Amino acid sequence: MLELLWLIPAFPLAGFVALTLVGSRLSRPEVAYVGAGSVGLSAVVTLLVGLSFMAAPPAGGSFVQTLWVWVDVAGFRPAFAFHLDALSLTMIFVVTFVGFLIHLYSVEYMMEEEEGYSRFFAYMNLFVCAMLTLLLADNLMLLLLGWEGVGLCSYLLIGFFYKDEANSQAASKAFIVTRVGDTAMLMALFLLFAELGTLDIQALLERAGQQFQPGSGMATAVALLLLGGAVGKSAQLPLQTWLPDAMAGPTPVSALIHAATMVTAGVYLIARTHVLFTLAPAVLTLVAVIGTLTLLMAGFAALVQSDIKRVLAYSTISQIGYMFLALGVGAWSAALFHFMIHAFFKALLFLGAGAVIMSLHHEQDMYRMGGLRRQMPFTFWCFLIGSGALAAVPVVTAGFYSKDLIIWNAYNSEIGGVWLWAGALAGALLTSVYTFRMVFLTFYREATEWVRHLMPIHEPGPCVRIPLGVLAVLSVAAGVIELPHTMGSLTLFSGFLNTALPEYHGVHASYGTELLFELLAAAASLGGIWLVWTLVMASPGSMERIAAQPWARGLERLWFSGWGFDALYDALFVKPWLWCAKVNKDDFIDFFYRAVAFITETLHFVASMTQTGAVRWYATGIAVGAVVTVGLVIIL
Amino acid sequence: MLTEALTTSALLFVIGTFGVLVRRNAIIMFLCIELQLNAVNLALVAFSRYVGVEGQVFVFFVMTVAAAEAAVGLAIIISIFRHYRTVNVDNFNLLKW
Amino acid sequence: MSDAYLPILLIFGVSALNAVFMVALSHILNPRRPTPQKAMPYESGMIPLGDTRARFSVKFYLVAISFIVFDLEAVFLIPWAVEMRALGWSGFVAASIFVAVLTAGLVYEWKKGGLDWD
Amino acid sequence: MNPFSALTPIVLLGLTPLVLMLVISFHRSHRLAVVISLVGMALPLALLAGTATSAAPPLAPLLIIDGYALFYIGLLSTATMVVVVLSYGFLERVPGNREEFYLLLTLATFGCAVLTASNHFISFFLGLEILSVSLYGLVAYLRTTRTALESGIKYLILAAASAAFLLFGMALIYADLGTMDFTAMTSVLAAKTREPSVLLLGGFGMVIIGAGFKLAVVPFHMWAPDVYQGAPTPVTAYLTTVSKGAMVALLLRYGQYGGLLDYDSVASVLAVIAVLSMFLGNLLALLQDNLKRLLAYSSIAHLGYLLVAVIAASREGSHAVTFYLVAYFITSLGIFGIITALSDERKEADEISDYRGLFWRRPWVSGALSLMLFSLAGIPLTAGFVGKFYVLTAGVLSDLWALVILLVVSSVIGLYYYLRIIITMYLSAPEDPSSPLSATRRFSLPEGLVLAGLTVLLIWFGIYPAPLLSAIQAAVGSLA
Repeated sequence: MLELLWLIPAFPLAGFVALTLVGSRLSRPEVAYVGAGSVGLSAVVTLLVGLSFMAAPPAGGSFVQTLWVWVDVAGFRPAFAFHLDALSLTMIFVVTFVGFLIHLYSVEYMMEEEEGYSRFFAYMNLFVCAMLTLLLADNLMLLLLGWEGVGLCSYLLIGFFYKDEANSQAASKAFIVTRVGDTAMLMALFLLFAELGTLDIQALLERAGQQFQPGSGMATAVALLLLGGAVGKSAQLPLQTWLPDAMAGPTPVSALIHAATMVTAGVYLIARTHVLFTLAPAVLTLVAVIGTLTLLMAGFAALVQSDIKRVLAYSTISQIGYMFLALGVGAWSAALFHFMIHAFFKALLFLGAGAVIMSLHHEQDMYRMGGLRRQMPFTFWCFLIGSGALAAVPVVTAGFYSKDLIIWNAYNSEIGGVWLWAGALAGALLTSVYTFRMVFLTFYREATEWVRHLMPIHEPGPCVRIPLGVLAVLSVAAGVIELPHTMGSLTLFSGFLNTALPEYHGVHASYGTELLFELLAAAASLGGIWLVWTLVMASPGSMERIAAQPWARGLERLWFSGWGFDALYDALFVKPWLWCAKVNKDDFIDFFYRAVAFITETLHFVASMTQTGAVRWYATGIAVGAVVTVGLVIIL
Repeated sequence: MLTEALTTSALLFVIGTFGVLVRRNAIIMFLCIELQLNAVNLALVAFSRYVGVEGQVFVFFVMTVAAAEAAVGLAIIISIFRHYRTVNVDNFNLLKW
Repeated sequence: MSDAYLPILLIFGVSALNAVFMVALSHILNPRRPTPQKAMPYESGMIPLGDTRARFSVKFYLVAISFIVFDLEAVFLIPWAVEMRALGWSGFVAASIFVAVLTAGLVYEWKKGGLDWD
Repeated sequence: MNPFSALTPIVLLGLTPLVLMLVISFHRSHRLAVVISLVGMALPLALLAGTATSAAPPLAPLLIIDGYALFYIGLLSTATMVVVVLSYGFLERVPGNREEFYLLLTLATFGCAVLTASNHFISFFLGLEILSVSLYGLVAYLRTTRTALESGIKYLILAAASAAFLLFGMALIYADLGTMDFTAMTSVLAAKTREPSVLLLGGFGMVIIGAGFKLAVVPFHMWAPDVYQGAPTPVTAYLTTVSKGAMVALLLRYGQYGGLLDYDSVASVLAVIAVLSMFLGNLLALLQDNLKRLLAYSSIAHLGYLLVAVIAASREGSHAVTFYLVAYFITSLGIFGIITALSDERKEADEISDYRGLFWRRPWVSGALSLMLFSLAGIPLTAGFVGKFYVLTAGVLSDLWALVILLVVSSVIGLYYYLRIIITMYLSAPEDPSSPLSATRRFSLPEGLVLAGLTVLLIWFGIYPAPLLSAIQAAVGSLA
């Protein structure tokens, strides 16, 4: 069964090729069958492969399938090879299943668009293929191919409605900002190949363990550069600014790429190269700090957004911050657990938001929504479940188990401590506040004028409802595969992942403390919901009163703009850069390049003079060349 | 004797080469190329006296090839003359640069 | 080389030099005042009509081309003919193939009309 | 085993023009001529599979049919088949007799096959001249077009003159070594201990001239742009690929047997030629506006790259040369194929300006063309990249650092003009609707299939070069 592994990325690739080749000639249902079907097949194969992997785990906990070697020269031997272990299996499981559900959803969602139906599915299929390549890659070369591939697809899909210039600009912004991280990662690759002489990930990690001293400069440099790549792709501080703007893409894209899968590539990268990070403890701590700061920063920013998708975007940044925090404190499996649960509920939330947006004729402003609970009960319940999971409502949602694990580990780990724990807990409070602010604004309250104008509002069709339902069930039920000590201590998930990632060892573990901390986390979640209830529902207008305060207005503006990072970067990088470019328009370096161009062109014209078109001139050329050649051969 | 033969044939070859370079008439240029080939023939026949029969056999083939080349060359030159009314190669320079 | 032939070589040389000397001397010494009439080719006192170079039909070239190709046949056939007995049947087969290939060319030329004068 | 059965592929290739000639005499039909030439090229190809494993001993002193020769014969006759398919569409739109074109084409390929299998100066010269003489006819085939005639006479005079140089070189080497047989040369050279004589070196120099002319490397390159531009486009494709490929195959074999590359002075001269070709070729192409001319210049540069691997000459070098050649075949045939297929009765699509905005009218064609240009420029994931990569590796393994660095530098110049063409295709289409190239000509099915096949191969060998490489390794292995 494991030999079927190559089929998993092959199906979406075939879908992409088919759609680009003949997509324009297919009818929409045909496109839908090809587009969603290819990912569905790949999900089925993942299931088969996953079952046989778990039934009979291969020796060493990993299965390598080498398709072919690209070139084989002087030790440089990049292969098209896939590496399946518990880590990549978890990831591809999420990508194919959530990916399939989102494709299914798009079948209906994209039907409204006048054009680009097959283009959309072609890009989406290509994305899934690239993402799977990234996850399954056995060497960094192939991983880079997937990494750049998902970046490209993200760019194409953010700018999908390219006729609006703002969308194109958002796409460019995403591409350029992540490129900063990609450059760092590329440098890491060069450095690793130069130092260790291989790009094969497993061999590389092994050699790194032997050659690098823990805490040495080289290990720190490599880990820092890799972190740079991860931070860019996963929209963490300081490269988080692109993600909110990326919401310009169609909602399924936001769900698939900018919530569930691509943005977690950074998490995957760090987990995949965890040996390098353990060799650089300082960087690992930095990962935790970045995670904590990001989750707080994004949490505050989400509080004041009015666009429903931007709230979700900031919450994504914040939740990935949790994953980074978990990675930073060495709780590898906790990070992956949160990744999986997050993929379920965040996809659910985006799809739910998409359903709302769709029925409100592309209205994304929450202040213009309201009272949708009665109009769209199914969507409401699904959205509510997703929000519960996001806000980590205790016991009943999966989000509680995954997030609580991280919060507890932030305190309990050797690297962690009170500060990280406090940050994570504060983040949890913020999460439930902004989440339920969103729920109350959208679904409760009186229906706004705009909503009344559009009544009666219909529930979406089956292609949208099935993914919502499935994801809602998962958001509730998936938590039970990993239960804390206080609740029965079930470690199915971490036990599985520990075949690929190092086991987590807590330090302070005492039953009482853990219980206390869990209660605190639960209190933060529920307290947040209560707070919003009092502010939004119990006494309408109180929010406006707070917002009217001068200090609050300043804060709101700061948070609304995502802590002003855009303005900061604009002032710090873009403007000085443009200024330098303007000042240096005629500088020496330009002179150099222009001189090169000038000389080359001059040489071209001089050389062209020899092509006179006269036979006798050519014959003379040959004769002179003959004399010189023979002369040189004899003399030299 | 080998040196003399080589010198003669080299001289003939150089004369032929110069002919190709300085003459303008395509047919004469072609004749000069034939002269080059025949200079080599002379050398080959002379060498084969010392080192074996291969040289002489080669000469047969060279002669044949020269004839074929002359036939095709002449045909092309005729076509050119029909079209341009001249065989002066300096007039053919539509294609350049 | 025998010394006996030296006088003959000398005679050849002297007569050649003599001829060149006389032609060159008259060429150097004579006065040159060309007029169009004088520059005209001499055709027994008649005013020349048309180009001196007679144009002949391009068909001659075609015949010449055919001739060049086919007369080379002999170059390969004569060595075979001389050593026919030594070469035996394999030589005969080789020569036959050679002639057959040339015949194919001849057939082509015939059908194409290359042998027709008109 | 009958020793003649190994000769079957070459005999069949030789029979093809003969059969064509007889058929044309009695029944003229364009389609029939195409079919006969395709069959004539495909039959030996089918037989190659049977003979490839039998390491045939030299049957006649003139030819040696080893795996190496068979590989190249297969490559060259496949390329000829592509040219035949392209020629059909091309000749359909020109006046006059069409059938003789295929006669000359198959005859030229027969010459190439003799070249690749030759083990003797006689077969070397005969193969080369069969090729050249057929090419004179092909280049000047459109005998009512001035440019075709002009390029015909240029090619005729210059090729004949340089063949004379080659012949003189052969005579000199013969005088020194006393043999014309490649295999015998190896033993004579091995027995030699003293310094090489002037005769031998002079001979080598002149052989380089003859080969250099066919390969169009500096300073024997000047004919190439004029002839490329004036010749019918399928013939240009043939000149770029098959004619050069056969010469490279021979050069490798002669280099191996004849000791050409064992002398430092020869290697230095070849290095100078390689560097000059890379730079001059790329410089000349830089601002060229005629696509066919530009490709001639680019071909000069590419042969310069190829010479680097020839100089490296180690086993690695021969692999690199052959792989590079295959990649170059695919790419060049593809580009010239697209030029041919886009041209119509009114206009040949050979100006870069004709391609302005092509993407918006023919996205598929311009996509394929972009891929091919990427391959020429050596962008990763195309066959051209892998080829260039192997050439560079061969250079590095032989410590030819200066050459390798110069190769990379000149490739950068090359990138400029390839990108220039690509950008032109993606510009907005010219406003003038009566622009000469409407590019509305639909590709015929065979044309489309061939071009699609070439594009697929281009990507396939760029991503998965291993099978081709192992085939090459097996073939070149038999050369030693």
